[in-house]
Amino acid sequence: MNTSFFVDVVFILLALFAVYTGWRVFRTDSMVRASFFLLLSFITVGAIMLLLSAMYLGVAMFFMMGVEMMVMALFMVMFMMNPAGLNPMMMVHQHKLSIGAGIASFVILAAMALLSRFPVQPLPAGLEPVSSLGNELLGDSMLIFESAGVVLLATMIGVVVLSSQRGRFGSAQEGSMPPGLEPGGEPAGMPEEDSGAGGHHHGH
Amino acid sequence: MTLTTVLLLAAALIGIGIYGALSQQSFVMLMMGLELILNGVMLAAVGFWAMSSAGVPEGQLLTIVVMAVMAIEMAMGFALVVAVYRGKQADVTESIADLKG
Amino acid sequence: MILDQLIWPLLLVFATLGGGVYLLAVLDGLAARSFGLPQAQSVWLLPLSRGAWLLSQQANVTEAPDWWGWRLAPALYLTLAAIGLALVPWSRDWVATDITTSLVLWGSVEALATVVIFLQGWSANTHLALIGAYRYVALGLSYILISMFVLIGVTLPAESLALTQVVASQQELWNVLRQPLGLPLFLIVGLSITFRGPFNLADSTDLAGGTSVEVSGPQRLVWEFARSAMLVAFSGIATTAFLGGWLGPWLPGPLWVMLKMLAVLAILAWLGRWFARITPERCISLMWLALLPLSFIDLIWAGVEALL
Amino acid sequence: MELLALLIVLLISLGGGLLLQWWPNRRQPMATYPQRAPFLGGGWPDTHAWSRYHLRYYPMTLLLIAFEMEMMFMYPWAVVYVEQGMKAVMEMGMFLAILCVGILYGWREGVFKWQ
Amino acid sequence: MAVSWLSRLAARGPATVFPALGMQGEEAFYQLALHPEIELVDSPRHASLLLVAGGVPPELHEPLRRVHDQLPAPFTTLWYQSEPLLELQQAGVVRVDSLEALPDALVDAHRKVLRGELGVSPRLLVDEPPNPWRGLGDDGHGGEGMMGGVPYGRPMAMPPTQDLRDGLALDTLTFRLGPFFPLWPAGLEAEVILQGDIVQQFSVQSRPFPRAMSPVFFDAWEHAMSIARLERARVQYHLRALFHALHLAGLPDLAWRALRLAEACDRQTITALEKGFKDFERCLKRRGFFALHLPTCGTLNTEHAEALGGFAARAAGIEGDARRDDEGYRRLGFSAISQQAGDTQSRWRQRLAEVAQSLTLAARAQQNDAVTATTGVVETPRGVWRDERPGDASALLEKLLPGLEWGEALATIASLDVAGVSQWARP
Repeated sequence: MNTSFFVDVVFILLALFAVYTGWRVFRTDSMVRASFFLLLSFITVGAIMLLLSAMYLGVAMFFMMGVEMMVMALFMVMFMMNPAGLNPMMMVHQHKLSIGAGIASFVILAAMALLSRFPVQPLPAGLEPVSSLGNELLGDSMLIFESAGVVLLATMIGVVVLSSQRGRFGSAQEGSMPPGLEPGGEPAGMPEEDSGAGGHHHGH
Repeated sequence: MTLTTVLLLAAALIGIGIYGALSQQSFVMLMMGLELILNGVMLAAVGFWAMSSAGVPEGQLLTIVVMAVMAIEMAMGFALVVAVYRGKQADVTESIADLKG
Repeated sequence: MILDQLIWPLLLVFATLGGGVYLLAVLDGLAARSFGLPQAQSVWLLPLSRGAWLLSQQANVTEAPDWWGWRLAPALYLTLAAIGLALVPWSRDWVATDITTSLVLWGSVEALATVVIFLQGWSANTHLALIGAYRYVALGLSYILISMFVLIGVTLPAESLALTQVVASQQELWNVLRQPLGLPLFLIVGLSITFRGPFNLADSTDLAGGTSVEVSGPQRLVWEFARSAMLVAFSGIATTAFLGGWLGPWLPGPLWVMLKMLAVLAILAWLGRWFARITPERCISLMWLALLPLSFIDLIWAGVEALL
Repeated sequence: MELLALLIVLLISLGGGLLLQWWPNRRQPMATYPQRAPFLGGGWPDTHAWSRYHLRYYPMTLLLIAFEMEMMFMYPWAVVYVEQGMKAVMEMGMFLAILCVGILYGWREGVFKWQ
Repeated sequence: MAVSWLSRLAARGPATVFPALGMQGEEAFYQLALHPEIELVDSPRHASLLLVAGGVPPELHEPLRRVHDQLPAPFTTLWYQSEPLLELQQAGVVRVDSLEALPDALVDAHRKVLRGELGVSPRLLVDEPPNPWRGLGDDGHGGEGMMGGVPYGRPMAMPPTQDLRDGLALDTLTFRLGPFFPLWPAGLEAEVILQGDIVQQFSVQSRPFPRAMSPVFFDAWEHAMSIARLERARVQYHLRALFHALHLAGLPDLAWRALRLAEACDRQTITALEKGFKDFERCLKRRGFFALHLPTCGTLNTEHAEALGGFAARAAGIEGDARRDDEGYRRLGFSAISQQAGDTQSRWRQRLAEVAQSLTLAARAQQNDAVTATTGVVETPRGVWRDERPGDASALLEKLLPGLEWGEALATIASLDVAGVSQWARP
């Protein structure tokens, strides 16, 4: 009885924190903070998953989101004007509509959660979440597993094609020439063969 | 901690996510909204798995798939941002000129 | 029961955290002496006087820092280190946090450490600190894959993600011999996560201290302490994953763990002083093009070995 | 119980870290503006350091996200590896093949360089 | 009392010194770097003492005040062969003029500062933000709109109009670095524009202080001089330069060894020096100074290499060496060595090779007491001194550094000697 009360208290605190951080994401000026608020929201949800005894998924949430939000913050810094929110700003459109849509969807989903009756089938006692997941991945859901691998490979190639400058602005070798001293000027300070970039990726 | 409370939390996260995804002008912030929606979806999936399905492995699988979708969405989204920025030197879904006018 | 499951392991965790950091500082001083650097006073006193000095110094702030990040980053780094150390099993029964996925949780600690170190440099809002922060992220996002592959190699024979099982699976032969590539690769991860020696991209000398260039006083003390604590935690995980954890004759389990941790720390202190700092670009190339393929080989080796 | 221990560790170390930073300095006045200025060896900056910073390794980070996702599948796989035997070995082959292709392709495109 | 106990413990540690080097201050710097009880730090935030070593010209007083004010309390300032700032002269300044007394004075000052026995340096600059911001702008924090105004006292970085390597135009960071930046030549002040961590523009604002050479070179210019002594001085010069590069590389113990060898140049036997240097060089290579740390960029083109002369030119394949024309050297079998690449790595290879060569020459010269034959020309470590001493070459950094990553740029600066040769010899 004590344990379950304790779990409830922790759950409520975590839930409030998850909602608060999730809400702060769109209310903070600093884009980097926004990504880290989102990370906090993910981490608390991961902690709730741990409470729900999804040991692997909860922890996986930490490391997946740690990396993803780090990358998110990097891209925020790269591409958002005023990334640190030194000046407050609100970059929103159709604001009222969005608030309405958000509240409406919450109400509908909450009503569904409150009104419908779900079967109560707790986890069986001896269940090992990780190995059951592993067996599923190598058993019935092999196809999902395989296709996920292929899709991820496609993603890798896709991101490289889209994000590296090769093809659009000449080869990577050319791209790593130093910038000119003036717009369109000659690359500065380096001889023709660009020894600045050559030989860096080997020689270990 | 019951299934209902977990689902309520998931609903709240999805609601905030929908608000963010609809209201934000910047593409990167829009993606944050999407991520928050998926966050709620994952939580709901785990909630069902833990409390209402006697631990069928598909519940966990669903969560992982959602996570994969999220990762792919992010990677491709950022790659697109880079590509678009190269072309236009701006990342905002509506152009900056519209904002001033 | 609560004594065995909670009190003793927790006491051990915090005692190791404090003692380990002090011993690491001493080991580092000894390493410096073995490299010929003169030490003004005894290496045993130096860490203490340094700590006392930092405690009595004024803590600096920058013009417009990210206040939350500025205050929280050192403490969060320390927290991550403590969580990492809490995962280490001291003996079959004494484990502070014996969850079934403790190995993955350590992976998360590594991932979040990158975030926290970035935050430390970012929050200062000064030039040199920012460069250090961004540089470190390049490293932090690279070493994490190597660490994961190496640790997955360890789980194969254990058939579990729990560190206790990993130790149990080394009853016959320690993983350091069974998977010879594993420990060397993992040690590199250890140097990276605490940005020591060749991988000191965050607080490097060419940035006049990088992410901690503007930090002084107690805040710097916490940061340095956390940095050492993270290495102590790392040595605990390395001991568990590769050196058979509590296994060993004659002595009680916790003592074995500590001795092995000390050995790992000594190696790391020495390694950190041996190599010159690598340039960031070479670092990424090294990680992705040399060490990552090596960790693939380690995994294949572990897989073949586990099935035989 | 395990999670309780984790929570205790988290709270104590976070609290301890913050306390250690706050306590010795609680009576210190705020540093002066010249002291707070960025250290540039006597030089001074024109602007805040926060800006749209040109990261030179951004394609690598995107590659990493895809890699990371593969790892997500690998942990459950590793647990049942011995149990599943040959099937799991095949899987490992596929994984590593995909990752190798990813690395090779990225290397060919210069992803690991300072763009 | 607990606090006094703490400060007494703190006072037992090494003295942490931030050196602000003025003209001819480097002699003190090298002495202190060898002292076990003194720790030279790179950031004033990590120091309890500010050491102003050497004369600071009046136009650099303002930067000096800035550095002075950046040390966290408690701290104090020591002036070595330097005139204290006027406003500090009342505040019980510590002046030290003899090199022998300097280390002890520093250690003593450190202890006293931590025990609270010494007056703490006052702040020199007015406590006000770079631009007033309180209560201004849209939200009372100085900012206007999205990017405008001076939030918290400074404007925001603005997008550049130029670049770029990879088709992305992101913000540039403009700042002035130096003249007391400890990781490059003392006195050098430059306006740096960074894009990411790549140097986009580098313009020298004030030149590095001229460096004092060993009196041996001055003597050799005037009259015949023992070659052995000349070569020993050359070795010492290069080893001292190596100290900075090894410090940058994160190899403090090797840097210390380099300096020890440099100090031993005057007194140790040549054979001992040769052996010590051979060990040292092997260590250098084994520990990744070349393979891990030194970049293969910062290549000098022929024009710059010729202008700079000396080892830098020889590293770029230009075989100019005044020693070839000297009868005394010719008898010792001297022939100039050179490298081809002309980049940072090859410059250090060249310098190490020249050190080894100098030691061999010195050994041979010692046996038959060889002296230089020509006067009016001397090959200093910095280049040929014919009619005038090698002058300042810091302007070439403006051409050399753009396009380099930050660490590469600093390693490149450390591999060059851009400071001119002072008209005064080292004491």
